Amino acid sequence: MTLPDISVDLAPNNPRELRLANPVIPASGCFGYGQEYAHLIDVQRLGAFVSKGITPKPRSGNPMPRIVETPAGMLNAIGLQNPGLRDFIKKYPPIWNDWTVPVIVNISAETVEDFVEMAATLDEVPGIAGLEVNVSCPNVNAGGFCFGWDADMTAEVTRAVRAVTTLPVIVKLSPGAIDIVEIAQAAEEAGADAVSLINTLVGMTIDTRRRKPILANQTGGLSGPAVKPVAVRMVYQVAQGVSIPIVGLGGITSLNDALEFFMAGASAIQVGTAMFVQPTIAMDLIDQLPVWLQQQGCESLADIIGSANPRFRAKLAVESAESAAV
Amino acid sequence: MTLPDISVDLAPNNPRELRLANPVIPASGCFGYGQEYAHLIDVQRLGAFVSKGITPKPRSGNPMPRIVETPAGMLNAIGLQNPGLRDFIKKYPPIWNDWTVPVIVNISAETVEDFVEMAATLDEVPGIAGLEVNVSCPNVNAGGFCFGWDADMTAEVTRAVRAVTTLPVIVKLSPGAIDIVEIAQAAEEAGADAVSLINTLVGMTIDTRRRKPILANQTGGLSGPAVKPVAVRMVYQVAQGVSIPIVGLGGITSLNDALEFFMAGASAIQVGTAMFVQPTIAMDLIDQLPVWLQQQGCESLADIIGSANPRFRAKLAVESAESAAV
Amino acid sequence: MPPKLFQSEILAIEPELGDASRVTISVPAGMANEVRPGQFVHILPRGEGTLDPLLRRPFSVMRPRPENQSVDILVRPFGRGSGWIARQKIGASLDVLGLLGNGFSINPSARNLLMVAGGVGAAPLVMLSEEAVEKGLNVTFLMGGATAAALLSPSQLPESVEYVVATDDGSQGHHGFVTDLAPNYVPWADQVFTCGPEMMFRSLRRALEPHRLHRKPPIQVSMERSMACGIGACLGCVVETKKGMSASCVDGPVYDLDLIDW
Amino acid sequence: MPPKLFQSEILAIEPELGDASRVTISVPAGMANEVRPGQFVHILPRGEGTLDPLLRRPFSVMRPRPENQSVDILVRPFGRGSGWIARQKIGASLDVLGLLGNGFSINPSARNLLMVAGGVGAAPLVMLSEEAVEKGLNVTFLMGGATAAALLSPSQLPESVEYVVATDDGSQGHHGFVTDLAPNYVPWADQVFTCGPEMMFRSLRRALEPHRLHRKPPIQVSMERSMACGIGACLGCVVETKKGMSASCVDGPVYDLDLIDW
Ligand SMILES: Cc1cc2nc3c(=O)[nH]c(=O)nc-3n(C[C@H](O)[C@H](O)[C@H](O)COP(=O)(O)OP(=O)(O)OC[C@H]3O[C@@H](n4cnc5c(N)ncnc54)[C@H](O)[C@@H]3O)c2cc1C
Ligand SMILES: Cc1cc2nc3c(=O)[nH]c(=O)nc-3n(C[C@H](O)[C@H](O)[C@H](O)COP(=O)(O)OP(=O)(O)OC[C@H]3O[C@@H](n4cnc5c(N)ncnc54)[C@H](O)[C@@H]3O)c2cc1C
Ligand SMILES: Cc1cc2nc3c(=O)[nH]c(=O)nc-3n(C[C@H](O)[C@H](O)[C@H](O)COP(=O)(O)O)c2cc1C
Ligand SMILES: Cc1cc2nc3c(=O)[nH]c(=O)nc-3n(C[C@H](O)[C@H](O)[C@H](O)COP(=O)(O)O)c2cc1C
Ligand code: FES
Ligand code: FES
Repeated sequence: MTLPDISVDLAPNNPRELRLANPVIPASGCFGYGQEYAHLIDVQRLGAFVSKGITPKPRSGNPMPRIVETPAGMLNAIGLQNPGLRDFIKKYPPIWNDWTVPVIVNISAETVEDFVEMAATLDEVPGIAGLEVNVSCPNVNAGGFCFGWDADMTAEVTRAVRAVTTLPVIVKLSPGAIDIVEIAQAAEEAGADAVSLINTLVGMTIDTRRRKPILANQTGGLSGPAVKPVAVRMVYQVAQGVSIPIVGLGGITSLNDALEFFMAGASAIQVGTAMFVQPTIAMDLIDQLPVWLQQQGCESLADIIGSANPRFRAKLAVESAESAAV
Repeated sequence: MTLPDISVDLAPNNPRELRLANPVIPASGCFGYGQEYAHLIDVQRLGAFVSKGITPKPRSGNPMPRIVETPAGMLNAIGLQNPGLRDFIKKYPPIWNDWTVPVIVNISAETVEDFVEMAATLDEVPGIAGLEVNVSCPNVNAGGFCFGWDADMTAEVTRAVRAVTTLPVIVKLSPGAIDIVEIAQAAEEAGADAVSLINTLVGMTIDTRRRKPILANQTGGLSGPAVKPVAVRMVYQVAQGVSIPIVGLGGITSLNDALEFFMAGASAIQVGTAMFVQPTIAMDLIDQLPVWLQQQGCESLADIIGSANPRFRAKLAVESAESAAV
Repeated sequence: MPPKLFQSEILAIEPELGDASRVTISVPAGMANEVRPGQFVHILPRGEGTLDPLLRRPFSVMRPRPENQSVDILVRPFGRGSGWIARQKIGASLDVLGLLGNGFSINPSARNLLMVAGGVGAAPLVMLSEEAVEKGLNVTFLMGGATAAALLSPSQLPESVEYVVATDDGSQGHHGFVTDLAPNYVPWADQVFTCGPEMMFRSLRRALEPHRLHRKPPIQVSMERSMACGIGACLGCVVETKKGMSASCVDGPVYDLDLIDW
Repeated sequence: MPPKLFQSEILAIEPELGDASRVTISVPAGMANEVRPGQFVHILPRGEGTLDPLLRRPFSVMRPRPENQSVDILVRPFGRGSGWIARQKIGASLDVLGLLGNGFSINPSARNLLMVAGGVGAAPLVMLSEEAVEKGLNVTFLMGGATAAALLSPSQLPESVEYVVATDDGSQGHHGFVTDLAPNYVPWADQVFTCGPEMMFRSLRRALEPHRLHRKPPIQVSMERSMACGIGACLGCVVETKKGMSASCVDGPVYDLDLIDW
C-alpha cells in the first residue's frame, strides 16, 4: 500500500517551481551549508534545506559569547558570520549542484541594494533552488528599524528581489511586527512565491555574577520550543490572509509540533534549534508524517493543511471554486 | 547587623507616593484579590500586590478551555472575568483597607472613556494604593488595534487617567509593540508615575487530535519562564529611555531571575505565573533578596538596579547631578 | 485544614487499573484524617533544575491512610506531567499543594448510593465508597473501562459493595458503556456520584433523564478542568453553572450535575 | 569514525575530584578504540517529557575502556545540565552525540610532556597522559584546585607520571595557582598541554611568556565554549584565532595557544 503523498510545491505561481519530495526543511543558521550534517543523516532525503544566511561582504560575526540557553529555548547572536557572496558562490553551490536535495539560500542585507545585488547574482547560479529573503535585519537607511516590521519596506525589498530573479522567492517574516498578516500580504502582493515564519524574537539574559548581559552583543534571537505558541499563532493568522504557501517554523521538536503548524495552515515546516539537539529530527519527521497521515485516513498532506483553521479552509474553497470557474 | 534596605517608592513624583517595604509584587491575574493566597502566605509582608484586572461592567470571561501549558510557559485566555467596577468597589477595597499591604488595582478597558470612568471612580476609594493601567487590551474605537502598540494611544489613555486621579499610576506595557521604549516614553510624558512590563505575548497551541486550537478563544497570552528573555530585554531597553521607575516582570521563578530584572534596570518586580506553581515564591524572594545583597556588600537594593545596564547608570548619574545642581 | 505546600515522599507504587499506578504519598500530620472524598492534591510534575512541564497537576485522593500519615492517589500516565509522576520510584520526593477543593457529600437521609466511575475517575469514588460502607450505607459501584485490564480491582473496594462493570470491548461484564447500566439503579439509589471523562457525564445525564422524577436521585459529579493555581486565583478552571462561572478548584471539583450549564 | 547519535547506559559512577563524579558510559562498538585525547561527547541533559534544559552539554573523554566498550567522563555538577547528569543513577540511559572535536597531538619528536590541569579540565589530560606513558614518554602533571579535595586522585594517573599539585587554600601542595609551578618545567618540556578555565590559560601564557624562546615549547589548549550543535553548524562556539573565526567543536576544542587571538 502506498503511503500518502507528502510532496509540496512552495512556488506554485513560479515557472521554476519549488517542488519538494516532503515538507521538512532544516532552517537557516541551523544546518550550516549542509555538509556539517552529512555524516549523521541522509541529507538528500530532506525536502530541502536552507543554508546559513549570507551577506554581500564577508562577516566574521559577533564576539563571544554568542549563544546562551534560556528556559526551553536559546538566544543566539551569531551576527551572520559568513564568507560573503563571492566566496560563498565559489564554495557551496558547486557541491549542491551534484546533490538531489533542493537548496534554498538565505540572504540578509541592510539595504535594498544589497538584497538586489545578491538576488541578481544568485539567479543563474547552478545548485540553488530558491531564495529565502531574511527581512529581520535592521535597515541601515531607516535608522536600524527592521525591514520586516514594516509592510512598505517588506514590499520594497520583495519587489526589488522579484525584479532581478526568476528563482522562487520565500520572504522570511520577523515576529517583531505588530500585524504580521499585513506584512505577509505586502510580501505576497510584491511577488513573493511563499512566506516563511517566524524568525527569532529579540531577547536578553543577564549574568548576575558578572552583572552584564551574557551575550557579548547584549541581545540575541530567541528560538526553540519557548517561542512555538507565538509561531503557531502567527502562521494561523497569516494563513487566513494570504494565498501563497506558508512555511511554518519556531520551536518544532516533534511530529505533534509539526502537525500544529500544518493544521494552522503551513504547507511545509522548518526545523531550527531542534537540529542542534536532535540531529535526526528532520529524518524522523519525514518518516513519521506519512505513517501518521495514513493512520488518520488522509490521502495526502493537503488534507490536514489548515485543518484547524476554518477561515483558511473557507478561503481555500472559494479560491479553488474560482479557479475551477476560470 | 541590619540587612540592606530593599524598600522602594514607585511614584517618587507623586505626592501620594507608592512606598513599598520591598520590591516584590504578585502580578495582576495571578493573585486574585489577595484573599485566595491568605491561607498559604503572609499577604501583609508583600511589597504590594496587583489585583485581577477589572472592567467597567461585569464580565463572565471566555469559554473553556482558558489555559493550556506550553514549553516552560502557559497560555491564558481568561477574558477578564471580573465582577465589574461597582461590585468590585463594594467587595474588595473595604477588606484591603484593613490590610497593611498596598494594593494596586489593575484596570482594563476598550475605550478611553471607560478607563477614565474607572480611574475617576477609584480615586477616592479607601484601600487602594495605586492603579495599574493595562493598555494591552484592544481599542474598540481603533478596530481592535491594541492601545499599548501605539505611542499616541498609550499617551492618550495615560493622560486621561492622570487627569482624573491623584493615585499613583503605573502603565502596564504590552510586548507586542515594535518599539517598547517609545511607548514607555509616551506614558512617562503623559504623566505615568511608573511603567510595568511585560504583559503576555499572543500565542496559540493546536489540539492535533481534535484539529482545533486548544483554547476556546483560539489565542491566549503567553507567560512564564519561556518569555523571560523577551521581558529582560525590554526592561533593559526601557530603562535607558525613561526616568520613572520600572516594574519588571515576565517569567520570574527564582532570585536569579529577579536579579536579572533589577540589574536590567527594574526598581521592583512582579511575579505572575510562578505564583500558581510555587505560591511561596514571593515570600522566598522577600527573604532571599536582602541576604543576597548583604553577601554582595550592597547597602541597599539601589546598588544593583541597572547594574548590568551602563547606559542606564550613566543616565541616572547625569540626572542626580542635575537634581543636585538645582 | 487550609491548603499546605509540602514535600511528600513516595512510600509505595502498585500497578492498578490498566497502565495506571496506585501511588502512596506521605502527607503532613493530621492531613490524612481530614481529607474528604473528592478532594485533590496538586503535584509539581518535575524535578530539580527544569522548568518544563511548568504547572502542577491535580490528582484526587483515592484513599487516606491515617495510620501512616499518607494518602493513595491513582496516576494514569496520560501526558507529560502524569507520565513523569508515574515514572518516579519509591523514596522519591514530590512537591505537593493540598488538600484542595470541596468533596462529595452524602445526604444525611441517603441509604443507597450509586457510584458511576470511568477510568481513573474511580479514585475519589473508592474513598467515598469506603466512607459510606463504614457508615452502614449500601453502595453499588459501576465501573467502566476500555478493557478488563482497565478496570479497578474489586479488592480495592469494601466487600459489601456491589461491583458491576462494563467494558468497551466486552472482555468483562457488560459489553458497552457503564452509563448503559446506570438507569436500572435509579429507582433504588438515593444519590448518584460520578467521576470520569466529561463525555461520560453527558451520556449519564442523557441515560438517566427519563428515569429521574423531580431531579431525583440527585447526581454529584467531579469535574475535570485543566488547572493552574488550584486555589481560586487564576480563573482558568471555571465551570459554567446556572449560578455563573465557578472556579472548580475551590468551589468544585464536585458539583450538582443539574447545576451545570451544558 | 564519524560522529554518531546513540543511547548510552551509565555503567558506573564514582566520586572524584571535589563534587565531581567519574561516570562510565557505554559507547557503540569500536568507538572506545578510536577516541583521541581531547575529543568529547555531547550529552542531552534531560529525561523524557521535558524540553528544559534544551541543549546538549559537552564532556571530554577522560579514559576510553575498549575492554567493555565504554568511556569515562568527569562530570562536575556546575549548573542545570551537568547537575542533571550528575544526579543520574547506574543503569540510566543517556542520549549522546559523539565523538566530536579534534584532539591533542603529541609531536613525534617530543619526549617530555607537561600537563597543566585546572579542576575537571584534568579529564582529557588523564587520557593524554596514559597514552603518552604507553608510548614511553615522560609526563609531568600539574594539577590545581581550590582545596585538596578538589584535586585528581593520583590513582587516576599512570604510576610513572610525576604528579605535582597546587591548592588555592594551601591544603595540599603549592599554596597558590597551578600556573605558578609551570615555569620551572619549561626548559624540560617539549610540549605543554592544558585544560581548565580560560582564566588559567591567560595566566599560564603570562607566566610562561618570559621563559619561552621562539614559542617553545608549544602549548596546546582545550578551549571551553558554550555549544549548541557540536558539529560546526551553528557557529555559536567559535574561537577567535589569528586565522579568523574557528568553530571550536570541529576545528577545536584543542588549539595552539599561540594561535588564539586574545
Ligand atoms: C480535580 C481533578 C482530579 C484529577 N484526578 C486525577 C486522578 O485521580 N488520576 C489521574 O490520573 N488524573 C487525574 N486528573 C487529571 C490529571 O491531573 C492530569 O491533568 C492529566 O493526567 C493530564 O496531565 P498530563 O500532564 O498527563 O497531560 P499533558 O501532557 O499536560 O496534557 C494535558 C492536556 O492537554 C492536551 N494537549 C496538550 N498539548 C497538546 C497538543 N499539542 N496537541 C493535542 N493535545 C494537547 C492533552 O491532550 C491533555 O488533555 C485529575 C484532574 C482534575 C482536574
Ligand atoms: C569541549 C568541552 C569539554 C568539556 N568537558 C567537561 C568535562 O570534562 N567535565 C565537566 O564537568 N564539564 C565539561 N565541560 C563543561 C560542561 O559541558 C558544561 O557546559 C558546564 O558544566 C556548564 O553546563 P551546566 O548545564 O552545568 O550549566 P548551565 O546551568 O547551563 O550554565 C551554563 C553557563 O551559563 C551561565 N548562566 C546561565 N544562565 C545564567 C544566569 N541567568 N546568570 C548567570 N549565569 C548564567 C552559567 O554561569 C554557566 O556558565 C566541557 C565543555 C566543553 C566546551
Ligand atoms: C544559531 C542560529 C542561527 C540562525 N541564523 C539565521 C540566519 O542566518 N538567517 C535566518 O533567516 N534565520 C536564522 N536563524 C533563525 C532560524 O532560522 C529560525 O527562524 C528560528 O531559530 C526559529 O526556529 P526554531 O525555533 O526551530 O529554531 C538562526 C537561528 C539560530 C538558532
Ligand atoms: C491567568 C493569567 C491572568 C492574567 N490576567 C491579567 C490581568 O487581568 N491584567 C493584566 O494586566 N495582566 C494579566 N496577566 C498578565 C500577568 O500579570 C503578567 O503580565 C504576565 O503573566 C507575565 O508575567 P509572568 O510570566 O510572571 O506570568 C495575567 C496572566 C495570567 C497567567
Ligand atoms: S486552577 Fe486557578 S482558579 Fe482554579
Ligand atoms: S557548537 Fe555549533 S558550531 Fe560549534
